[in-house]
Amino acid sequence: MIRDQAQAWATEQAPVAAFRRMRDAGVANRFEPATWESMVEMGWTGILVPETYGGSDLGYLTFGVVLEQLGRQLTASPLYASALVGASAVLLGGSDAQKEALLPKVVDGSEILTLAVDEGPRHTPGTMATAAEADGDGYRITGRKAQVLEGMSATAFIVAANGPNGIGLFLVPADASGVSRTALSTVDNRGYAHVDLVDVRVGGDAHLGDADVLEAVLDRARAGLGAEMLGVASQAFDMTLDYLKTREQFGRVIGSFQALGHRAADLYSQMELARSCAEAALMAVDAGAEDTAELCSLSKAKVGDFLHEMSNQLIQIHGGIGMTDEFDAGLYLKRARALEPLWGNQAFHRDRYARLLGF
Amino acid sequence: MIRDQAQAWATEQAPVAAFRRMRDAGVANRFEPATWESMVEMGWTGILVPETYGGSDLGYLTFGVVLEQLGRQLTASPLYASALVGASAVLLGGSDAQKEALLPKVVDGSEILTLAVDEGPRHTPGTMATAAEADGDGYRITGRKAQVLEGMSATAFIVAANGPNGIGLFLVPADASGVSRTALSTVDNRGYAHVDLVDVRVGGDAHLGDADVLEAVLDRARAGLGAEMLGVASQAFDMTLDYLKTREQFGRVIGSFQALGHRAADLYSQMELARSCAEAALMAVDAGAEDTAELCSLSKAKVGDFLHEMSNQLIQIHGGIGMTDEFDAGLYLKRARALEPLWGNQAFHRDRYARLLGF
Amino acid sequence: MSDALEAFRAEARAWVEENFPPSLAGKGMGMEGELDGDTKADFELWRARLGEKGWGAPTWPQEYGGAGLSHPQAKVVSEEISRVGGLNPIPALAGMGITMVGPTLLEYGTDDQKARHLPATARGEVRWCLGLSEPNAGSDLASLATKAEDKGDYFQLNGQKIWTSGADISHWCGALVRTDPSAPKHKGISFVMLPMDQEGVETRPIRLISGASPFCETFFNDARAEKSDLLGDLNDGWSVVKRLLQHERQSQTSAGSPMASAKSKAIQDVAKEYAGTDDSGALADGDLRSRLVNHLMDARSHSLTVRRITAEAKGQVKVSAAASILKNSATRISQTKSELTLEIMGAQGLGWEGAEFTAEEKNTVREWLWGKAISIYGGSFEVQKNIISKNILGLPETTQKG
Amino acid sequence: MSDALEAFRAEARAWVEENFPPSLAGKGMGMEGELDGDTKADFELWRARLGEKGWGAPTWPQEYGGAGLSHPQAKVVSEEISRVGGLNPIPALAGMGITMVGPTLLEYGTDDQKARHLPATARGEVRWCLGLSEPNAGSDLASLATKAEDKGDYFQLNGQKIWTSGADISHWCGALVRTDPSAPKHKGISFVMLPMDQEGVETRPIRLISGASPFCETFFNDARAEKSDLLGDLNDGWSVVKRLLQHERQSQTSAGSPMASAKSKAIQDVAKEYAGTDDSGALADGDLRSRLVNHLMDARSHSLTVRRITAEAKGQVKVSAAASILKNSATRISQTKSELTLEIMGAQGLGWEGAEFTAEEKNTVREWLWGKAISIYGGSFEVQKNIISKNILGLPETTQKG
Repeated sequence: MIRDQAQAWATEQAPVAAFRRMRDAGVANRFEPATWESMVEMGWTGILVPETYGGSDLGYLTFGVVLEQLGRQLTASPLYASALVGASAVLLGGSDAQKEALLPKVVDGSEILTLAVDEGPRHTPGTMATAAEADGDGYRITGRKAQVLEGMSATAFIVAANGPNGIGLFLVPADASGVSRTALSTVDNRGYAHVDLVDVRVGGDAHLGDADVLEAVLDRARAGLGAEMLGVASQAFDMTLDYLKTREQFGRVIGSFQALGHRAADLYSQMELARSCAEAALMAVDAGAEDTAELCSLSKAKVGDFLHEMSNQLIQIHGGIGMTDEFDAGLYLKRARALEPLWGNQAFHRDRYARLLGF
Repeated sequence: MIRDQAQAWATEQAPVAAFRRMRDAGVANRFEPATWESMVEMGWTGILVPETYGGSDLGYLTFGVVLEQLGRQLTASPLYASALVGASAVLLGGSDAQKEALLPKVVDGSEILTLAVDEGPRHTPGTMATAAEADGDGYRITGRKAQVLEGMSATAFIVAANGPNGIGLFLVPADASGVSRTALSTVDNRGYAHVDLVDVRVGGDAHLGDADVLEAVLDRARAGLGAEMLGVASQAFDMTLDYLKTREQFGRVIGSFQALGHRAADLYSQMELARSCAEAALMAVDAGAEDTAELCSLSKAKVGDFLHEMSNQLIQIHGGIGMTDEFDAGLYLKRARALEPLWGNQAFHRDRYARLLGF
Repeated sequence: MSDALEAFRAEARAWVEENFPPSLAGKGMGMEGELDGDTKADFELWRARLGEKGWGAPTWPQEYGGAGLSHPQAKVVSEEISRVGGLNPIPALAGMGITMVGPTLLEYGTDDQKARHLPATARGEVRWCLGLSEPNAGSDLASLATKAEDKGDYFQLNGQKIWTSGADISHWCGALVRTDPSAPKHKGISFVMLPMDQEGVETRPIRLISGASPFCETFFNDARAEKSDLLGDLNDGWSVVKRLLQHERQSQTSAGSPMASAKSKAIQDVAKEYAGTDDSGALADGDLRSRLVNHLMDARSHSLTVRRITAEAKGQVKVSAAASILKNSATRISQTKSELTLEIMGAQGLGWEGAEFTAEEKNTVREWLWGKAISIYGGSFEVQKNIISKNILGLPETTQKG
Repeated sequence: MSDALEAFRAEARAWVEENFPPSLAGKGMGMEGELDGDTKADFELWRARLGEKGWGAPTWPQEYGGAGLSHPQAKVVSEEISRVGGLNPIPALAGMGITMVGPTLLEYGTDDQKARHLPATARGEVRWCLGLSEPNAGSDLASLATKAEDKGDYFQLNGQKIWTSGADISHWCGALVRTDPSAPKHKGISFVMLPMDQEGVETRPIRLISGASPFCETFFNDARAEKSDLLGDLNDGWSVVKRLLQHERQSQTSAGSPMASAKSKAIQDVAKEYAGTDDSGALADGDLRSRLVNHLMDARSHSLTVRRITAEAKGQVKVSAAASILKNSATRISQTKSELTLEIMGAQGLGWEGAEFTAEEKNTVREWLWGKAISIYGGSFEVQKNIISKNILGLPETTQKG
């Protein structure tokens, strides 16, 4: 089973200790090339890709299983940005020729895609300043995209811009003339970059669909991120439970204090409820269900709430040791908070859920 | 001190058992005339009224002390509606002649005033359908006022209506031609009525000020209600603490279970914080402070939150016995919820507080 | 959905369409008393047909009055009945019989006991109550004091039970009694069944804050329970009751309120009606909107969890450990829904009686008060958290069980 | 406000206007290291003037370096310094000296001890750290293992302390040590003071998740503490430390973050800047707005409570019981503020380094991480709740102290 494979690989080959080493070494792209190569070898880059393009077409629920295990170890790589988000855009918005050109390279890791939507600190996919003007048989794109995930290592950006038919997606090679990028140093040490586009010329075949495709891609991105966040939170829960069972104070393990036992029970309940949401969103995407949008917002919001609470409790229950950089708790807290605003925070998705339900 | 007097009188002369008897007997106006007479005798109807009009002019903080003690026993009477809310309207919006005519009667209890503002289930003092058209030297008022406190026993209504200068307040005798009222049976067994006004003619001296006066009266009403609600909640807290100290399970008093001890600590903290808000609002009114509006919204919201939580915990911690009508917990829960929407619930005041702070 | 299940659905649908009296469509629960002439006869007819079909307790074996259906099939049956606006009245008519006593009898009962008790229960003809709690014991069931003395053929019961649901209208009672006073607290307890219609049993309804009296105090004064109605082994009643309570928790995990009618309005629609919307169609009260959507998300995540756990437990007989989570979650959701509905209705949400309040408004108040009981009966929040902490998470037992 | 206090304010204002170097206006805390030439000299001048005036520890007696002011007067002093955009640097320079060690010394110290230690502390010339916690003890202070052996004139200390704030830059340390290993846990503990600049003391900074290292591990290897620096009675150190911690709680009840600069932007203005407003001027993110106003109400109710308790305690020396409430409340408010600010700043609220993030953004992240410590040092939430439950509410002690 892929879960066992992912779990074994992540804990043995890419554990949180590896992430810490990578952080302390200041690796530029914020991931180890060897880690990324292993993932490609194991075929994870092809989980969503149809067999005709060299993938295994196992679907989003399976991808979620892998992302959950990677989330548990904070494993850094462009897997999510490229093989889930990027591949989804090509699958949903690409022509056969585009799929033929891009997907095999996503699978073999030679192409790293990433989605570039937001332009400021908050997620506002409905409005943007970046413009893609018709220019001969292609487009000329100008704008600035903020906090682009794996923005430094990407070989191509899937840029959301105001095109001739309203908002659309456009494929922009990272080495196109007029593209520049600035690496960011963020609290969670993941790879982000601001990307500037000045009069970037792309061909007519760069167009990857319009606003409806963007929304569908975003929902897939949210469902996938929900799985990763569930992994981060589950590991935080396990670390906390373990601590409750082993740490002694006043001559007894602290998990025997009723207040802490009840808190653990609350967190466990939240975790089970969050897991149901995360899995339901992935399954809805796989099934093309009518309520996919609702469930993706539900997943991002409920897993987000749980991760927020769980990461704070991880620190709080561990006390002083949780505050030290030497211990891993801080890494989980930082990652937890960094994932919150990505593709809309809980408030964004509560608002969206209410709108989808008509109030 | 008036606190000791109020406490002694309420616990001995008008305890919650008296409220229960009154409820079970189905007293029409929802209070006992004898209770009301005692309050008049003790001078509580004159707490806000200047000495020239037969009162003691002790201010809102003092009135709050009395209301808190009455809240503790759920003592039913028109004291709050008439001597705090009604008197405030006359004091803030009345001419000398109006004060002369009304205030001595409020003090001696022969006049029972009440404020009639809302027209539907929710508090919306900024918009109303009731109209007061200029008619000769007076006004002609038509409209329906909902859930008017002590609406059946009131001798005069202070009606908010759209007058010639926008929203204004108008004094309408209960026996004026065109006034009719319908008693309501509510969960907390307090006196409420719907009041219908059809072409009610009042004189020019019925005008008691405009929108600014209404807002100021409402803030005084909220500050006073905050004190009463604090009393209801404080009594609920005391009942709960007492139960935690005496009820045994598994061979020990339940207050020794850490989870319940911590909950009591949380509730105590909320109570102390709520008390600060309630007292600050009353003191701000007395001092004519600039931030009176903010503090009155703060009081209604924070005391409201505490009372909501405390009344639920009262039931929850008492377990089965709390669910029986024979025990008093249900009476407190019902009163707690009934006071919530009056003059704006917590959501209303959070919104208002934000607007007052400019966001 | 499998083909076999789809075929079963077609059968079920045909049967329901043929047998459900249309006069009952859209009628909620608790209507029995309010039915008149023809409708009452239709109601009785519908009950009898369901009973005969074995659909009063569809998953029980056919020989004991059930239909031997799988859980997915039983779900299909209830969906098909809902589809025509109907309800299955038998679980309510049987009191604790279908949800708790029956399943426990199936596991612990002798063949004779099953044959004597189950079929009439499955037809909705016998209503059961349970005599578990006693005054001053609270959640601490095992500290019970009701004595059962061995009188040869029968036990003679003396003592008092409290919170016996529907005792005043029940035919039979399952009671936890002390059969060995000298044994430690959890030992020496037995579970007996006895008819309520006898001289030694007296019931007194307890009036609740909602105005209803669904519970009684029940007094045993030399009441008689036959030895042949001892369920499980003598002095092993604690095992029986633990299982019984598991069945109870299982039956309480659905987030709907017990009094919710078949087709109640969505809470967000009620909110729009009372609080209005802004130009974009969003609820005008933004603070309420946030809490409302949070509640709806909680409810959705709960029902997704029920579905997930059901799917994961496919074919397992044992109750999933996660059932303990669902109990607290269902309770919180149901209580939050009531509190939010009250808030939405504002001053109109406080109606007790009279024409000035709509039936929906008055119902909201009663449901709200009634719903406070959910977190009390069947184990408090705290007891459930202790169970999760100890049984699921494996945290050490504290000296504090409360 | 009384006339006398108003007169005092006029005096204070005049003094501040005359003595505060304008070059320091608007400079926040922690700036010391970043000051250059002239400003640094001005900073030193300001410190010296404040120290001379006794305003480093204004409520201490004049003979011990204070100014003998009342609490309301001291508040006026700090208001007047704020008014010109200034800060009083002495409490920070003294480490734990002004807030904790000094007040405790005033109560428990001998005249000689007060005379030797207090004046230099009040001038900001001596920085104090506290050696209380030890590894593996957590909140359970009394289980400490650091030994102090009686060597005639002095105690010889061996053991390890952890979470000693600023130990690497402090001049003196107040340490809790075990002087009688045979006595029960809470007995046999003493409180000694010792200079940090000696061979037997070694410190090792602990790097925190915020990147800062405000705490150390501190090792005593035959460290020396004079007998004349024993504070309180031998083996009665537990009383001393309880009082010390009360002073700590008292100093932590103000809801501001320790790193907040003198004039930070109101959080609602930050929110409007990042999240925008709708046509009515309300914050566009309604969900955030609700939580933000809730936070602001909590903060307001907290500061009103501080004011109320201060007023009620007028003239009382004893710390009010309600101080325990304020600790948790202040912590929660401060942490919520950080979390909300992060949320408001969205992806920009995650900046660690570099020009792509504003100083305010990066500062928010560090403050947020640093602020997680508030609920850990000086007693966790749980410990405070135990105190409230037992000492204030009079609930029986549990066997569970955690």
